[in-house]
Amino acid sequence: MWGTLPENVGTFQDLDGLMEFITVVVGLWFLAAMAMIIGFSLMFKAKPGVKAQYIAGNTGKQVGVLLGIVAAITMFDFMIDIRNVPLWNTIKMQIPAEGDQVGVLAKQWTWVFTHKTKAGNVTTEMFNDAGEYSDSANGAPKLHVRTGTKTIYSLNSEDVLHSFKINALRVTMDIIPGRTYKGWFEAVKPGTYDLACAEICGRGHGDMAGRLVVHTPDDYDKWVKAKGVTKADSAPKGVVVAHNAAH
Amino acid sequence: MSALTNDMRTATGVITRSNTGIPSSRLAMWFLLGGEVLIFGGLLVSYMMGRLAHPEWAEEAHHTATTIGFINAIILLTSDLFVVMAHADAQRKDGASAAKNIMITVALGLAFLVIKGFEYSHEISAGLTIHKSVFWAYYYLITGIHGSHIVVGIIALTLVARTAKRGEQLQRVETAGIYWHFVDMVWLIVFPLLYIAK
Amino acid sequence: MAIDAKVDLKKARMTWAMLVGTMTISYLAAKFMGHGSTVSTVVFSIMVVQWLILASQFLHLNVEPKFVWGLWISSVFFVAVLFILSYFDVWNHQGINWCRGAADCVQLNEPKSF
Amino acid sequence: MGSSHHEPTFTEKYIFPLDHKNIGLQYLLTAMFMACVGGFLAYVFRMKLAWADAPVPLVGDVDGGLYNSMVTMHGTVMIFWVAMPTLIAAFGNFLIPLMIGADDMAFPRLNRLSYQIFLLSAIILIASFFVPGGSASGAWTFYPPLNSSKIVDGVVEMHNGGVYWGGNLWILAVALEFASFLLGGINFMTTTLNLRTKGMGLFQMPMSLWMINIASLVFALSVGPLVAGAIMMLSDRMVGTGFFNPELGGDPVLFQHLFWFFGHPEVYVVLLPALGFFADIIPVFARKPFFGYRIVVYFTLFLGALSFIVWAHHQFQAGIDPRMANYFTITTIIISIPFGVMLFALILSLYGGSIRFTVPMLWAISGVAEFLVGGITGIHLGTSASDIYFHDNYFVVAHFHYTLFPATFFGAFAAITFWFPKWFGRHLNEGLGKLHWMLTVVFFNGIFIPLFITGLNGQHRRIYDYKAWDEMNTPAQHNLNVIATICLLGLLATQLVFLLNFFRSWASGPKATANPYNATTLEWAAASPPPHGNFDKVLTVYRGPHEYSVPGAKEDFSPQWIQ
Repeated sequence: MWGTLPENVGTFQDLDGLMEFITVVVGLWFLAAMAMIIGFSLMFKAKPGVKAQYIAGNTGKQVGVLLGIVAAITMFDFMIDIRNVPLWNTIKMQIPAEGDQVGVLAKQWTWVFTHKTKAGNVTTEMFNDAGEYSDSANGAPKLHVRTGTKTIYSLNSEDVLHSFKINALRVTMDIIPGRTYKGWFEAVKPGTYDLACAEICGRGHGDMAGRLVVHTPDDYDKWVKAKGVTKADSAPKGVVVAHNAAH
Repeated sequence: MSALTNDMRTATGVITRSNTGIPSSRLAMWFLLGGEVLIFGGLLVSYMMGRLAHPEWAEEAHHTATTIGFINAIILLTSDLFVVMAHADAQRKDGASAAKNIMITVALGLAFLVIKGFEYSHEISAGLTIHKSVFWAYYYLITGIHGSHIVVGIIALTLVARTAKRGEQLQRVETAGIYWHFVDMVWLIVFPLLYIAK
Repeated sequence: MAIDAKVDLKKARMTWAMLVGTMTISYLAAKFMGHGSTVSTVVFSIMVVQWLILASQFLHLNVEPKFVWGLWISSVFFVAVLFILSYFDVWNHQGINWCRGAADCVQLNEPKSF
Repeated sequence: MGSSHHEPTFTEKYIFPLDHKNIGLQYLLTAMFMACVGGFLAYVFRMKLAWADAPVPLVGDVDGGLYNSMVTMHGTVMIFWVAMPTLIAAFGNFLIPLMIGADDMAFPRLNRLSYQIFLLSAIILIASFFVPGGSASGAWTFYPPLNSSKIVDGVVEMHNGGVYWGGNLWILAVALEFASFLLGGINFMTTTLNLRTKGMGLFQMPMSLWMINIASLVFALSVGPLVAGAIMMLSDRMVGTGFFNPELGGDPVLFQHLFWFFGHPEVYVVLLPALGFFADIIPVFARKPFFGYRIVVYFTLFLGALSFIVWAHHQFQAGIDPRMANYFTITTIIISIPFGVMLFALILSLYGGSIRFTVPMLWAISGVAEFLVGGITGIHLGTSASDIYFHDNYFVVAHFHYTLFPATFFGAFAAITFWFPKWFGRHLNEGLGKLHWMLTVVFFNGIFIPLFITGLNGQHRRIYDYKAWDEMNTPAQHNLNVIATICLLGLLATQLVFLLNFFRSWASGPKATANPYNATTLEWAAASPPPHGNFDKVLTVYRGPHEYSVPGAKEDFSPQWIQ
C-alpha cells in the first residue's frame, strides 16, 4: 500500500493485510475501468465518414456483458468481506478474559488514564494539581502498557462524544457519555506512539493529544514500582505531569 | 401561449392534465403525506424504542388521562365524518353546504385543541412538566407536533370553506379532507401509544 | 382509475360507526382490564384495523390506483426498517462490548469472558 | 391554473417569477453564490492546515472553535446549499417541464414558494455566522451531546443561560431547506407523473428525469426521521429536555441513527441527478443510444430502496452493536452493485460511438472517471474491519470529496455547459470552457490525492494544528498539506474563469439555434431561450430519448417529437 501505513506495532497485523488486499482488488478494477474509459474515448473519436453503431444495450448479450462485469466485482467484494468478518469479530467482540486493566476517561480536551497495577491504581493526566492545562507534546498524558500481555481498556466520557484512537495499534473506538465501552489490544514493539481523539468534541479537540508508552515487561514493573509506591491507589490524581503555559 | 394547456375540466373544477388518473392536487397530497408518515414515524419510533428500554416510564405514563384522550379520539373521528359529507356536497357542486360541513369540522378541531389545552394545564399544574422525565418530553413533543398539524388543518379547511362557499375550487375540499383524515390516523396511533400502553 | 370516486354517505356513516365502536372497545378494554401487555396488543391490532378501514373508506384508497397503496406501504416499511435496525443500539442497558450505568458494570471490573 | 397568460411584467418575470425556468435560474444563481461562500470557508481552514502558525490572510487568527465552525459550515453549505439546489432544484425546474412537453410545473405558485423558503433558509444560515458565539461548530453531522447540551468550549452550559444561537439558526436553516425541497420534490414528481405529453410513457423519459424524480422521492421518504431528530435536538438545546443528554436519561446514539437514516439516502439524492445528466449528455456527443436504459432504470429504483438499509456504515466505530456492523457491511457491498451497473453503463455508452470532445462531453467523461476513484475507495470504508483504521481520518475526507465533488461540480458544469444555449439562447466560449475544465481536473486531483496519502499516514479529521502529535508533525505530512492548499487556491482561481465565461456569454455570447447539438429530447423542440409557455404546438412523442444513428434513418439523430 505505497508503504505509507504507519508501522503496526500491535497484534492486529491482519488488518494491514486486509487493507492491502482491498487496495489490490479495488486498484485492479479501477485500472480496468479507466482503461475502458480512455480506450473507448480514443478508439471511438469522431472520424469523418464513420457513423456510430446503434448499440442500445437492450439485447440479452449486451446486457449480459454489463451484468457480468458487475457480478465479477460483487464476487470480489464478497471475498473481501469473508476476510473481514472474522477480523472484526476477534477485535470488537471477543474481549479476552484476563489482561492488564486500563481505565480511559475522556473529558473535554484531555485524557485521564488509570492503570490497575499490583501497586494499586496509577492515574496519569494532563492537568496538574493546580488544575492548569497544557497541550505541548511532553505534557500529553501517557498510557503505559507492556508487551506480551493483552491490555483491556474501558472507555468512559464525562461530557461529549470522544474517540479513542491509536494509529500504531489500529485501534479506534468512540466513547459515548453514559456508557462504558470495553476493548482490547496487545502491543508488541516497545516505544512511544501517538494517541488522539478522533470524534469532534469542541474547541479543544485539537489539543487532546495523548501518548501510548509501550514498555518491556520488566521496564513496566520498574515504572509501576516507581509510580506505584509514591502514589497510593486511593489518591485520585496520580503522576504529576509537567505542564506548560495555559493554552 | 402554448396550445396545449395543462388544464382539464372535471366534475368538481379545473384540474391539471392527469396521466395517472389522479388529479395533481390529490397526487401531491399523497406524496406530502408519504413524507409526513416518515416524520411522525421517526418521532414515534424513537418514543417506542424508549418505552421498550425504560420500563420505569410506564409509571410516568399512568398519569396520562386516558378518558380525555378517548374523547378527543371520538371528536376527531366525528370531524372526519363531516369532512366526508363536505366532499359529497362538493361533488354535487353544492358549495354552500360543503362550507357548512367544513366549518363543523373546524369547530370539532377547535374543540380538540381546547380539550388538549385543559389537559396540558392540568398536567403541568400537577408537576408533570416537560422537564420531569424523557417520557414527558416525548409526550409533549408528540402531542404538540400533532396539535400543530391540527392547527394547520384548521387554517387550511377554513380557507377552503371560504372559496367553496362561492362554489369555486371545489376540488380543494377533497384534498384538504385527505390531509384531515391523515392527521386523524396519526391520532389513532398516538392515542394507544401514550394513553393506553401504560 | 376514478378521477372523482362517488362518495357514498351511507357507507361513510357506517365507517364512522365502526371506527367509533372499535375506539370505544379499546378504551373500555384499557379502562377495565388494566394496561397489561395483552390489552396493549389487542388495542394495537384494533388500531391497525382502524387504519385500514379509514384508509380504504374515507381516503377511498380502495378505488385509488394501486401505486398510492405502494407509496404508503413503503413509507411505513421504511419506518419499520428504522425501528428494527436501530432498536438494538439505542437506549439499551448493555451490549456485547459495552454496559451502561454503575449497576451494570463496575469501572475497571473483570470483563465477562466470551 | 395560475400561470398568467399575459406577457409577465419585470417583477413577475425576475423578482417573483412563476415561470419554472426563472425559478430554476434563481436557484442556480443562489447556489453559485453559496458555492463562493463554501469555497471561501475551504480557503480559511486549508490555509490554517497548511501554515498552522501564521494567521490566515483576510481572517486573522483561527483557533479551534473558529476552525471547527468553518469546517462545519463548509460541509453544510456545500451539501445543502450548493449540491442539492444546483442538481435537483435548478435543473429539475428547468428540465422537467421542457423534457415532458408541458408548459409549466403542476403548481407554479408552490414552486415559487419553495424557492422563497429556500432563499429564507440561505439568509438565516448566512446570518448564523454573525450571531454571538459564531456559527454552528459541532460538525455538519451535529452529533449530540456536543451540539445539544454542551457548548463547544464546554464552559457555558447550554440550557441554563448561555443560549447559543449559532447552532439554533443552523437547525432552523436546515429545517427550512428540508421543507423547501420536500415541497419542490412533490411538485417535481406530480409534474413528471401527470403532465407528460401524448405518447411519452415512463420509458420514453430522458434519464435525467428518472434520476431527479427518484432523488426527490428518496429525499421525501428519508428526511422525516431527521426532522423529528432536529425537533428533539432543538427542544434539548432551548428547553433543556433530555432526549440526547445522557445526564437526563437520553441517548446520543439515537440521534446518530436518525441522522444517518437520512444521511445515506441524502448522498444518493445528491449523486443521482449528476449521473442522469451524464447519461443524457454522453449519447448526444457519442451519437449513439445510452447503453442499457431499462436496466439502469430498474437498478436505480433498486438503489433507491436499498439506500434505506445501509446507513450504519457511517457508525461502525461509533459504538453500535458489532453484530450490526457485519450486517451493514454486507448491505454496503450489495448497494455497490447498482453503482457498478450505472457506471459501467455510462462507460459502455462510449463503445461504438463517434465521440466529439465538446466541453460538456469532457465534463461528463471526466466526471465518471473521477467518481470511479470515490467509488472504489468506498470499499475500504464500507468494510468494517478496515474502517477501524480509516474512521475519521483524511482518507474518509478524500473519499467523500471524490464522490461529492464529481457529482456536484462535474455534474453541474456538464449540465450548465450543455443546456446553456437552450437556457440563455447564447453559446459559451469553447476555449474558456476547455481551460476551465483542464485546470479544475488538475487542481481537484492535486488537492485530494495528497489528502488520500495523509489519510493513509493516519492524519485525523477536524484538527486545526498537528503540533501535539509526533507522528503527524513530520515534514512529509506538512508538505502534503501545503500542496493540497496551493491546489485549492488554484481551484478557487479557476472558478473565476468559469464565472467570467458564464456571465459574459449570458450577456453577449453568440446566438444559439433551437437544436445546436442535433439532440433528440423534447427540450430541443422549444426555441432558445424557450418563451413563457415553452412550446407553440402540442408535441407527440414517437420514440425513446436517445435514438441516435438509427440504422436506415436519414439523419444520425431522430428526435422524439418528429414522426
